[in-house]
Amino acid sequence: MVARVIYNKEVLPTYYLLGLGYGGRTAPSPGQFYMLKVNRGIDPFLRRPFGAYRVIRPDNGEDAVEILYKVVGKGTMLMSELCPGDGVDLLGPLGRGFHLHGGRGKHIMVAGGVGIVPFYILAERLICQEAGRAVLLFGGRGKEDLPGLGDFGKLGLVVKVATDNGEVGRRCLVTELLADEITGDSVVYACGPKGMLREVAGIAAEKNVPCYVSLDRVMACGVGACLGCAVRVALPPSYAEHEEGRMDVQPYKMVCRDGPVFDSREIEWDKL
Amino acid sequence: MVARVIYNKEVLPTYYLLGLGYGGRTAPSPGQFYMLKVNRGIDPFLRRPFGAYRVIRPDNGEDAVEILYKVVGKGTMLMSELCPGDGVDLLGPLGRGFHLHGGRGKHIMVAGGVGIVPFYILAERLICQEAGRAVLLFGGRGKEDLPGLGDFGKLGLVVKVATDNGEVGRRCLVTELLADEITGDSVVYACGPKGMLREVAGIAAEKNVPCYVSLDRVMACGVGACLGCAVRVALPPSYAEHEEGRMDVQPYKMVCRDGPVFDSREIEWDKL
Amino acid sequence: MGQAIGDVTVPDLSVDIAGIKLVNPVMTASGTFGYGEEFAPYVDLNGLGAVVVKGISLQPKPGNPTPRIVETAAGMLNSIGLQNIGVERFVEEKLPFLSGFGTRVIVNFFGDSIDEYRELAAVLDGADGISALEMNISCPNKEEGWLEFGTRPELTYRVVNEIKKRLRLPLIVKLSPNVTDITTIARAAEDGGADALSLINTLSGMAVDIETRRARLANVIGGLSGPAIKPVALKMVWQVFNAVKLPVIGIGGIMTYEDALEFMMVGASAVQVGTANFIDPEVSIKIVEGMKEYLVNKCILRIRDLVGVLESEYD
Amino acid sequence: MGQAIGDVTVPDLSVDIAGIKLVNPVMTASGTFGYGEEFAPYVDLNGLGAVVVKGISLQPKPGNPTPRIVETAAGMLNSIGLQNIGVERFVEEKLPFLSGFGTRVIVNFFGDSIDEYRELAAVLDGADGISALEMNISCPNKEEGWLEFGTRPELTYRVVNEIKKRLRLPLIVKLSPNVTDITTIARAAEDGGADALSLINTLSGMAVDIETRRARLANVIGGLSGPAIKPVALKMVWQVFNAVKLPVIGIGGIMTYEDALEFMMVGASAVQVGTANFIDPEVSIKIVEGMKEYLVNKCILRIRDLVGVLESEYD
Ligand SMILES: Cc1cc2nc3c(=O)[nH]c(=O)nc-3n(C[C@H](O)[C@H](O)[C@H](O)COP(=O)(O)OP(=O)(O)OC[C@H]3O[C@@H](n4cnc5c(N)ncnc54)[C@H](O)[C@@H]3O)c2cc1C
Ligand SMILES: Cc1cc2nc3c(=O)[nH]c(=O)nc-3n(C[C@H](O)[C@H](O)[C@H](O)COP(=O)(O)OP(=O)(O)OC[C@H]3O[C@@H](n4cnc5c(N)ncnc54)[C@H](O)[C@@H]3O)c2cc1C
Ligand SMILES: Cc1cc2nc3c(=O)[nH]c(=O)nc-3n(C[C@H](O)[C@H](O)[C@H](O)COP(=O)(O)O)c2cc1C
Ligand SMILES: Cc1cc2nc3c(=O)[nH]c(=O)nc-3n(C[C@H](O)[C@H](O)[C@H](O)COP(=O)(O)O)c2cc1C
Ligand code: FES
Ligand code: FES
Repeated sequence: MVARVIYNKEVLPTYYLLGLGYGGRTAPSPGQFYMLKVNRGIDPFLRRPFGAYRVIRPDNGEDAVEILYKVVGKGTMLMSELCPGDGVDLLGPLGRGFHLHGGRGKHIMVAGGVGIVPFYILAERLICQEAGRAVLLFGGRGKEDLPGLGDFGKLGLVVKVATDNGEVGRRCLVTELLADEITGDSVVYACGPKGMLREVAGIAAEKNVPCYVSLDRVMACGVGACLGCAVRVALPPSYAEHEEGRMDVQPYKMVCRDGPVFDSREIEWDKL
Repeated sequence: MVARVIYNKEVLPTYYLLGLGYGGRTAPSPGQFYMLKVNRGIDPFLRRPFGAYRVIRPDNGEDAVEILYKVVGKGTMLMSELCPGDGVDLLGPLGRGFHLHGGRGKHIMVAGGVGIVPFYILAERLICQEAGRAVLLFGGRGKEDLPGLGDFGKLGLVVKVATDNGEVGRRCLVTELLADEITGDSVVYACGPKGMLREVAGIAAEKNVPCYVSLDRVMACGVGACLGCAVRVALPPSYAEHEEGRMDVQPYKMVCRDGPVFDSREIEWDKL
Repeated sequence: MGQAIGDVTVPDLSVDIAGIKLVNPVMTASGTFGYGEEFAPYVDLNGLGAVVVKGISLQPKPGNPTPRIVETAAGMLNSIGLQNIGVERFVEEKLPFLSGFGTRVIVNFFGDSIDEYRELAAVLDGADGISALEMNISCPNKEEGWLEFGTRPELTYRVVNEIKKRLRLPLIVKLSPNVTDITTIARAAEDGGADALSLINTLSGMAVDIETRRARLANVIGGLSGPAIKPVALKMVWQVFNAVKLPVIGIGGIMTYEDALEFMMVGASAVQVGTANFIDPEVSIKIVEGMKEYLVNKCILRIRDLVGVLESEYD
Repeated sequence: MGQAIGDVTVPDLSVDIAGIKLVNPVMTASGTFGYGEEFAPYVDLNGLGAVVVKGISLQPKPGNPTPRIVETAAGMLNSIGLQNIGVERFVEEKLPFLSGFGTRVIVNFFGDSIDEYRELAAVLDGADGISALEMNISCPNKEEGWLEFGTRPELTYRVVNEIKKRLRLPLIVKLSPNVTDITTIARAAEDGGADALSLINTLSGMAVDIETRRARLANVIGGLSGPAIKPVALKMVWQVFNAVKLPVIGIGGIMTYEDALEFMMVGASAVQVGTANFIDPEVSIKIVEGMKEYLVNKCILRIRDLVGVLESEYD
């Protein structure tokens, strides 16, 4: 499934926005991702996973599914060199995204850096479903680490920013914003670095509110076949005696197929 | 030694002319070549050998060494996508080119397709040294298989063309042109497909005139270190008894270092 | 298929392996195609010669700690640790889906003792919808100090012989490349009664993260697959083809129909496509198409006429 | 070098191998750097830890028929056939040039019988300007039905022992990766008296041209080198490091300083850069520079402190 590049622009240093011809594809649900093969040939060898950032339907021009990405290595470096008209092989949308808790209380999205990606579509859905209050907490090192920030302003949700250097928003960690923001009727959605997710999960657990995290693992197939992207899950205590004897309950789930979004209580955070 | 691409243009279908920033490099002698690394990364893995076609010194603008190439596989396909400003890693000029027989008789250059490459610089030298009459015999499948033909007209030497389909010049093999052209005071220089070279060598041997051929082998190092580009040479009869006992005379020469140009009598044509 | 004999525009891609007929010689390799269902949305399973499922054991296996995969130059390392749902759930939950297609189902299986292999083979032998078994012998044998069954001819002979003598289904034995001389293992499997051999399994390898100073795989050592290993695989298939009478299935780094034909020319009667499925789910179908075109262009009537045609003398 | 002790801006890159000191741990691998002179116009040989020359035999060898090399995915196959000018001309014509540099000269050598190894080693032992010998045991032994010396522990032990007991120069034994268990060979070489081990030599492989239906190498089988084999090499270096007390030299697919450090972390005291020289003649110097920078950035004083630091437990 080859998609054409419509645009590929640097939105911040090392952050790019790639528009791919949408052409009547299945719409991605919030948190779903694509496996992209950005290069011909075998260097790099594997596909790379990228979340669906937005689907744009301009009045004129071609519909685009947008990939918002950060250049971190060989594959993303090659991606940054894609030009309009180039082909990109796209598999997806894949995986299970965020479960929408309709109506209930306060919806808090916690994003770290490029972890912002799944929240545009999620925010759209939350707003469209009038699902209570929606808040985005967005953390980064500085103002150049907050890709897409401008896009969220237009959506009309509450956006609070934390930066390490205080350039934008509060000078603190995004988890500190969460600690202030969280209420007993909150639902938390998080995407970002492992350390941040663990912290977020801890805060949510303390308040005993639902928390969904999107995990990042190296992937090969993206469809649950290779069993490479495993994460260790905490078996619910009820299973422990009854089922483990049968060795039948799998202690691993696949990020690509069972996730990338998981209930934070499911994850064995120490083994991540 | 990274050279900048100044231009890279399709001169005929599948034939390209690549101008690389010359920057005070050693001038290539006729028949010498460069090892080019056209891609970053490891696909394709090895450098590729390409002859020096011309060195252009425009009145204004940057000096360029020109590579004239045909797209035949992965490496040359990637080359064809190079844009002005891109870097190309260049090793060379390498190897031993054509030995110039000053003054003597008729100099016949026989080129097949992209085998034209070494003859531009050779023709320049021959003309500049007023080394007798210089003739270029150029063969190809049709008019789209005669890259650089126009360039030679300007040099003011005799050019005769043979094509398989008769579109340009005579409808015959270039070796038939040679059979007509060759005289007892000729020196023959040839570059092209293996079959053509063998034929040319035979015609020259019949007339008992010197003949130099430029050979094409897959190369890895280009500098005589890997011993990969070996060709079997015919040991001169005088060596046979005296030296072979010592196993000291090497039956292989390296195209990259001892060639790519060889005296045609040196080559074991059956083993090529 | 039922093509007119001699019609070069409809070449015959079918091959026989271990007494079963495949519509074409292209199968998906074990562990790279799940239980078929994972790829079913992206590939027409009916277009495949066979699907070889992820290795099955008697009991479910949780698999290795993570990380389990890492990319390498022209390949990848995996240490999945043979995670699988166990034979019981496989037969109940996965087999019915796969049997619904026109493609052959080959079940890859393994154990850590001869008893386990035997018990497992018996269960699979009784199940419906399986065309053949593929026995993975790149597994440590707990009865022999955890030596791998596939690295000693005696062990290979014994395990193959014990399983084969009770088996109804054809038995393919899958060889490990991590040996000094693969022909001795191949002959041991042949003597033990194998109906066909498949090779190669992954090469042992590792990778290090110099920032953390740790192996990139939690299990430290993993199996290398992909184009990087193709030259090694080809050489071993050629050696084994010349050493045994059994049909050979070629595996290792196949990405294109050209790769597949290289394997067939050195002696493989069929091939398996592994890691390439991750790069392009439709790769196996494209390989079948490419083969067909190649045969048409060369006016070759039957793909099996290409098996082992390598001219081994150089002029 | 003579750096101030404890000055982190001038890290100590020197290493000891087999009793000789190298200014840095980066050597060029045998067969990929000729006799040094071929690359001298492009590289400052003084910047290298050592140059390991193309394998030398007692008599000159013509080498294999052509074609001899073919590109593969992330690597290449070669069947040069150990072409070389013989020890006599080597000592007369090549050694004086190389000895003119500040770098160590290590001479790779091979034979097809213990006698030939012995005679050759004696000649080299008497020559000036050689720092150590590297013994290639991936060679068929005509006295033992052409089995390779490096594939049987008994043969390895015997040939190493016979050579070592008469040798003045340090002896590095270079191991073949085409074996079931490289640690048994490594231990045999250690028992035989080797001063160091280097690994890996090339993996056996082949490639086919489907148009001509011939092997792409005239010799059919060749040796695979380059990044493709790095995972296999790393794993074997790690295994051998854990099995013997000798210093180990890591070889296989090294293209960058990161690759080199991976080898050092799994236990290599030094490394050799092979095929990468063909891609970039200056690669070894760049690797030395990269190592230096890495040490400075991490405030590590001595490169040898990184040898074998792999944390083998995963949290
Ligand atoms: C479900 C999912 C969704 C993602 N969505 C996005 C997104 O929308 N935007 C974005 O910029 N990034 C996203 N990522 C991360 C992205 O996949 C990696 O940054 C990318 O694969 C790196 O490729 P590279 O070749 O540039 O880096 P490499 O050269 O391969 O490695 C550079 C660094 O990236 C890490 N990395 C490499 N491959 C992967 C991989 N497959 N998965 C995770 N980390 C990897 C390496 O460990 C290394 O630290 C997502 C990852 C997952 C699992
Ligand atoms: C001394 C010398 C000078 C040359 N000069 C020129 C030139 O000026 N212009 C030009 O167009 N070509 C020239 N060639 C040939 C050129 O090197 C090959 O066409 C090129 O390497 C093919 O690379 P590829 O990746 O596109 O093809 P590949 O995909 O590697 O292979 C395609 C075809 O090219 C052949 N081939 C691959 N590598 C080489 C190689 N290293 N040498 C020879 N053949 C190869 C293969 O056998 C195959 O048939 C020269 C070759 C030599 C040895
Ligand atoms: C992720 C992964 C899992 C694998 N699991 C199995 C397995 O369960 N049983 C088995 O016999 N081989 C297994 N293999 C090996 C493949 O079937 C195949 O032999 C090997 O990958 C070489 O082929 P390739 O290079 O085409 O991938 C696995 C390979 C990979 C990459
Ligand atoms: C063209 C070529 C020639 C080689 N010749 C020799 C040799 O004469 N003796 C030897 O011990 N190893 C030889 N080798 C093996 C290399 O020294 C090295 O062990 C191997 O290539 C793996 O390293 P690399 O991947 O960095 O190339 C040769 C390798 C190549 C590519
Ligand atoms: S990436 Fe293959 S199972 Fe998830
Ligand atoms: S290409 Fe290495 S010797 Fe000629």
